[in-house]
Amino acid sequence: MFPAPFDYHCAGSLDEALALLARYGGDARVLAGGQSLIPAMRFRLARPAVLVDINRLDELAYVRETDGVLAVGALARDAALERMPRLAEAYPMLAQTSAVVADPVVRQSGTVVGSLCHNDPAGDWAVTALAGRAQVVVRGASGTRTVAIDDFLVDSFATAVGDGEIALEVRFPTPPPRTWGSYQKIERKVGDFATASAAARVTLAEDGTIAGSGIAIGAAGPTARRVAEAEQILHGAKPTKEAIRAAADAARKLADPAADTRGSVEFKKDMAGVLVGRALTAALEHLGVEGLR
Amino acid sequence: MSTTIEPESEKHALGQRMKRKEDPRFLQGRGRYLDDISLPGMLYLALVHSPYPHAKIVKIDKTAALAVDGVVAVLTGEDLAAHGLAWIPTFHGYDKQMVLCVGKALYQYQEVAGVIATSREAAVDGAELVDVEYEPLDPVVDPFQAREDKTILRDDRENKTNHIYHWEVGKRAETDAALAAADVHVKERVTFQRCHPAPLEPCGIVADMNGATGRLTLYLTSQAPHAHRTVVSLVTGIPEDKIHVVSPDIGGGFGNKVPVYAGYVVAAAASVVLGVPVKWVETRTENLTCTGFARDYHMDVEIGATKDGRVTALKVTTVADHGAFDAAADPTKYPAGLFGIVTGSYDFATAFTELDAYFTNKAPGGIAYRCSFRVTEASFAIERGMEMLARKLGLDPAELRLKNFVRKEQFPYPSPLGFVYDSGDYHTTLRKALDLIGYEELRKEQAEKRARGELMGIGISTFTEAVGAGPSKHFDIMGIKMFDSAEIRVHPTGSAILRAGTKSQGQGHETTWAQIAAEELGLDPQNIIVEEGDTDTAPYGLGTYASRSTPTAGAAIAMASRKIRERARKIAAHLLEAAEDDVEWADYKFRVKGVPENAVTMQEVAFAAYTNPAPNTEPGLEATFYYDPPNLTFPYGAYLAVVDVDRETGFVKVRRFLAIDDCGTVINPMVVEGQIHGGLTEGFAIAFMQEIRYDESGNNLNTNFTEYLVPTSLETPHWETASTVTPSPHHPIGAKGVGESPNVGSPAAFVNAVMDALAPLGVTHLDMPLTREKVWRACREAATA
Amino acid sequence: MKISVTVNGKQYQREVEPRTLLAYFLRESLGLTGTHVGCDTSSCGCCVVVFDGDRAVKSCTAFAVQADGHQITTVEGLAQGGKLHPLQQAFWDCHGLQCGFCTPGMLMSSYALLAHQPSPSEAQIREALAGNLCRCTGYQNIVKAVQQAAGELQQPAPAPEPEPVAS
Amino acid sequence: MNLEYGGRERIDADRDTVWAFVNDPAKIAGCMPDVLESHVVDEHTFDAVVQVAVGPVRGKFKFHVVLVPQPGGEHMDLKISGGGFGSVVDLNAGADVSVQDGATVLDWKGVATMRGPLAAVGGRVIDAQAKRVITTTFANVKTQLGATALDTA
Repeated sequence: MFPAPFDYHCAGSLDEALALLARYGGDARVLAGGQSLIPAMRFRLARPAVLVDINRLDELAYVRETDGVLAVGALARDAALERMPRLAEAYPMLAQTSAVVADPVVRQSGTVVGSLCHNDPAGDWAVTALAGRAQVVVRGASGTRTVAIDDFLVDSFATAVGDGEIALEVRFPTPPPRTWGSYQKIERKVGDFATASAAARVTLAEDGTIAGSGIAIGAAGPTARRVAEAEQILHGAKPTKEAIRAAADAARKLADPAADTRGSVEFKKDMAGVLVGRALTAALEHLGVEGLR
Repeated sequence: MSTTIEPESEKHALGQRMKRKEDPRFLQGRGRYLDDISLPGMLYLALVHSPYPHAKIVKIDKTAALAVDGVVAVLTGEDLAAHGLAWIPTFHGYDKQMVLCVGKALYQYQEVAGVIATSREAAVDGAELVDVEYEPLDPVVDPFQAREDKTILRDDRENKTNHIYHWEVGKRAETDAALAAADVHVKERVTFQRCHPAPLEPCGIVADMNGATGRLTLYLTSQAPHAHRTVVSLVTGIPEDKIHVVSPDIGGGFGNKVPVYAGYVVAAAASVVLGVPVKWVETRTENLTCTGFARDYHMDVEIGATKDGRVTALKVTTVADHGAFDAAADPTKYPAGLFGIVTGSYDFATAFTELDAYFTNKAPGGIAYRCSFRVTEASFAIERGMEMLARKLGLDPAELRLKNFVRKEQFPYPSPLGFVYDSGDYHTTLRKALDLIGYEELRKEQAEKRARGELMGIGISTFTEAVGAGPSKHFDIMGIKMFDSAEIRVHPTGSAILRAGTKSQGQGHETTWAQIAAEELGLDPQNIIVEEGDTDTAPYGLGTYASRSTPTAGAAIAMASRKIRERARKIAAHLLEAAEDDVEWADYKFRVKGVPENAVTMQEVAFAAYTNPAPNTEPGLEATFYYDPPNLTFPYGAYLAVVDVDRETGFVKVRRFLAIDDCGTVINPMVVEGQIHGGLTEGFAIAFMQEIRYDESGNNLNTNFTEYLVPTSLETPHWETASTVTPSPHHPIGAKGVGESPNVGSPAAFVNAVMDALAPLGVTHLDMPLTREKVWRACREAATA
Repeated sequence: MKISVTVNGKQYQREVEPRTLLAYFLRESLGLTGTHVGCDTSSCGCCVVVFDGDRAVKSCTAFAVQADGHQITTVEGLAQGGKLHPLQQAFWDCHGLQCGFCTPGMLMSSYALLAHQPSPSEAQIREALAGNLCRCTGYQNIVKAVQQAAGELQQPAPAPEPEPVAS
Repeated sequence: MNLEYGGRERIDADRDTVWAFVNDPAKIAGCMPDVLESHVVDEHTFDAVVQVAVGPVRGKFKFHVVLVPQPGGEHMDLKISGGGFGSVVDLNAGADVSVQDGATVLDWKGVATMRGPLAAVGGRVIDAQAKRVITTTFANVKTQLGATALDTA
């Protein structure tokens, strides 16, 4: 299939990109990795009148760690994280996510920020971003704002990024000491969207109780969801089989997936629980907790 | 006796792991596939498809489409009717099918109109704007519902019923009696889901009507170029000499490129009407929604046995879903293909099988997807049945099979359903498989795991195929007998050109065909060029599918070579100044009997054939042979799968898979292994993920590669292979064909393994594909039960 | 609009429509038909080419205009000086291809992998090739071939005499 | 693919007003979100062109809407058939108007059937959109009636 005609503008600077978006408003789409947009255009489901290509803005192709956050620029490809030395030690949840998004070739073009902006209900990055308490930096004509990921994910395929705006970077707080995380995904095969997915991050206190956690599930509603109840259950609790089971059940309860070719509502709800349980177990075992199986 | 062929001398071409001669061009992007062909002034065709599975076509408005810049023409069913091309006969000629919808759409995505334009993009722009008004009708998507005839789908047919045909073979009364008398009895409905070959290269055509010569050249993704030319001639009335079909390099066929599709006909008609070349290359969605699907058999399998585990009778009753037209690709006299192979490798005293086929509002097809006609369905049915019987008897499934195999001294073995199996040694092959995989240890490990509540399974499939259609007294397609052919010309310097009626789609004929001829002629296979696929130059043959190439054309090549050898013997006698009877062919030379040093090579003979021919002999050195096989060949194998099941998520991990194949004489072990790896991977895909599913309102749910799941290098297991060699007694070199065995034999091995894993939960059968959810549900229901 | 792109070391300037997909630009404007198209959903990987020496891109999921100013390597650019690239040689030696349709994409994805990971494990190769579908080989011989090629490329000395390139 | 939706609105207006409102094609048309153009065909029918915009999917959908009031003035059916993107959506909704503890209650549910590329490729995208269109329509019925009710109070 072949896309419908459109006007193409390759932005030479961020200001130029913003000006173009301001000019064309809702008729324009930003072209970054294009791995969701271009197939949609080939089927003529997406038919933007204007594409604003930001692939020349090398200044946005960064992944850098500064004052307590890992900042991922709008043009950083999934593969850039995947290949980043020591990411697995410093940001395990991100490293595990970066290895299972789409397929390895798509990851060499697809971007982390682009995935968040596309906000497919079954996408991967939104789940990890929720569990990791990420923030998204959005810039428009009216200036720059920083949006908590929970507010960024508005509805399926809808985010806080307005017409004329660009999401510039996503910021993942550096995990505190005695913290580990895990991303778990069930997919029918490599390249598929998640049938179910879960991200969990736990921090242990000196006394071995759980000081804090971030837990989220994907393919479980219009957007990825934070399992706040599970986070509360774990707060201050001893890391036990029982605590994990309770957190997993909270995820089962919260999950509100749509049935599709990937599975029934019943199956997906149960998988949300199973995966939250597995993510927590993996994280806690890495932190040296035993007797969880 | 099972032996492995070892090369006897460096000259020995047969049995060598010779690297493929076709590869250098593929490796450098120099292959020439259909879409690589571009002709001056060529136009592009895009098709318009019905979103409805069943609807009246009220009207089609071309205006907006014709107004699109670059659009040259818009064709509808009515336009084709004017040229007598609204309908074409189906594969075996028992039914006809619409090219473009005439009055009605009978399945979702059926072709409604064709837009011809100066670019691919413009053609799609135009197709978007063809305004079709539909009046939706209730769809019938379930063959069991179609059977009730509440809605008649094909009012164009004389018989106002959705029933297409009834077919049966065997002894009904005797079988029913034996089943009733059996100590032990199993019965289960086993469904082989609708799936699709989905070769990576889509189907396509470049049709080029040359006004000056009046000749229509069709570059076509065709597994059977000669058959296609004859069909086009019969349908259009264009004399066969005025039609030239060229099948270029093909990016995988697997049966998908055997039938004739709407796009071909519309492009050809457009080229004839417009007098310029027209190209159509289908989209992946068109490939999956419109072109030949496979399987969709619902089989009730019934086996009777004595309490000590001897099988006594087999009955299989099948409902077949053929979709909107009866376009199943089967030989004329075999509406259900070779389904009679359903008694498999086992010595049943009596058997009976019957089948009824129905129309539904689904895409037409029923092609031989990487298998001989309907042999995959049959093998799956019997191998699942034997597994269930073993469970019921409390017997080890390997033991049950060893108890019931046809014994090697019984060959040639007449099966109760009418085949005569050529050769086999089933016991040796299965025992070798059990040893190689360490069956005993695996069963021990399984027992320990079960004690711990873990789910591990071992699955066996010991299938027998019937391939190589086939003997002309039984096999034809639209009347054309299913022989095949070869033509060999040895050049003066001892190199040669070999042409065959088959058409490689990745099987490596350019290499293996050269190996056969080289072996027979004592020439260097590197100096034998192989050509296929051009109807102007290739001898007539019915093409490559159903594992028929080696049994038919492979045999023809050996026979043509031997014809040449006989001619060459005369020349050799002349050169050796010996009587012809004193000249023997040994160690790839002509020698004077008793005086081995007195010899000439084929090269020397070839040179003489052109420069110094024997008196009163025809100069030159070439031969043609049309081979009509005396029987089918019956390749077989013993496959073992080992799986672990995660009961929490339903995930099945295929830990090991061992395939032992016996395809008779092996031409090129490297190519054979490659074929087996590929076939096993497709079997794996069908067992666990591949399905063309329609929802209750007739929507196709698997219309592209995001939903029709092809396993990647990560999901695909590591394959272990080995072989036994039991040559075919009636094939000139003893070869049987192998390309499809792994796809025929493996699905049952995978499913049997998973069912074995779930046995402690009391699960006896699940239909493919074995998705996580299906397995998860089975585990959970067992837990709550 | 006008673009300037370097493909296999050769510079081209062409006028293209923005909606022209890179795969069709390579195949039809430049006549480099080794890059194939097997799907519409960025799934099959038959169209993979390499951007700027180390980035594998599905050229059916990129617009030709995006290639402006980039260095593109296609399967036609692998063989050098009449000799097959070690990857091509290894695919041939190991029977890593059958119908040949997925082969260019497989080669280019492998090429990008080795640029980042000169001596990958079998697991790493299977992961890196999971964006390319093959219906013929079951991947096993492809994985073997990539391992062999990685070994060859690690050799300081030139690889053993490769087969001459057939034209 | 089939998608099921449903909802319930409590409306600050008397039953007859609500019944009259939901029987008026012009008024219902006015409640549909993102309507680019609409025209009433007869007292039970209207056509509307709706702007679809979910994520990357943007385009126009043509809808043909038929209101089928059932005798008794308590139940009505809506038959919505539409198309766009070479795909088809048929939506059959039913609404019950009843009085429960003083307020008028509008209970509705609908089933959307989707065919063509949208169902195949855009299913998850369009599911959200279809849900939004129908939910917003009935929500607007409530707000508009609520508003008029207040005005006339």
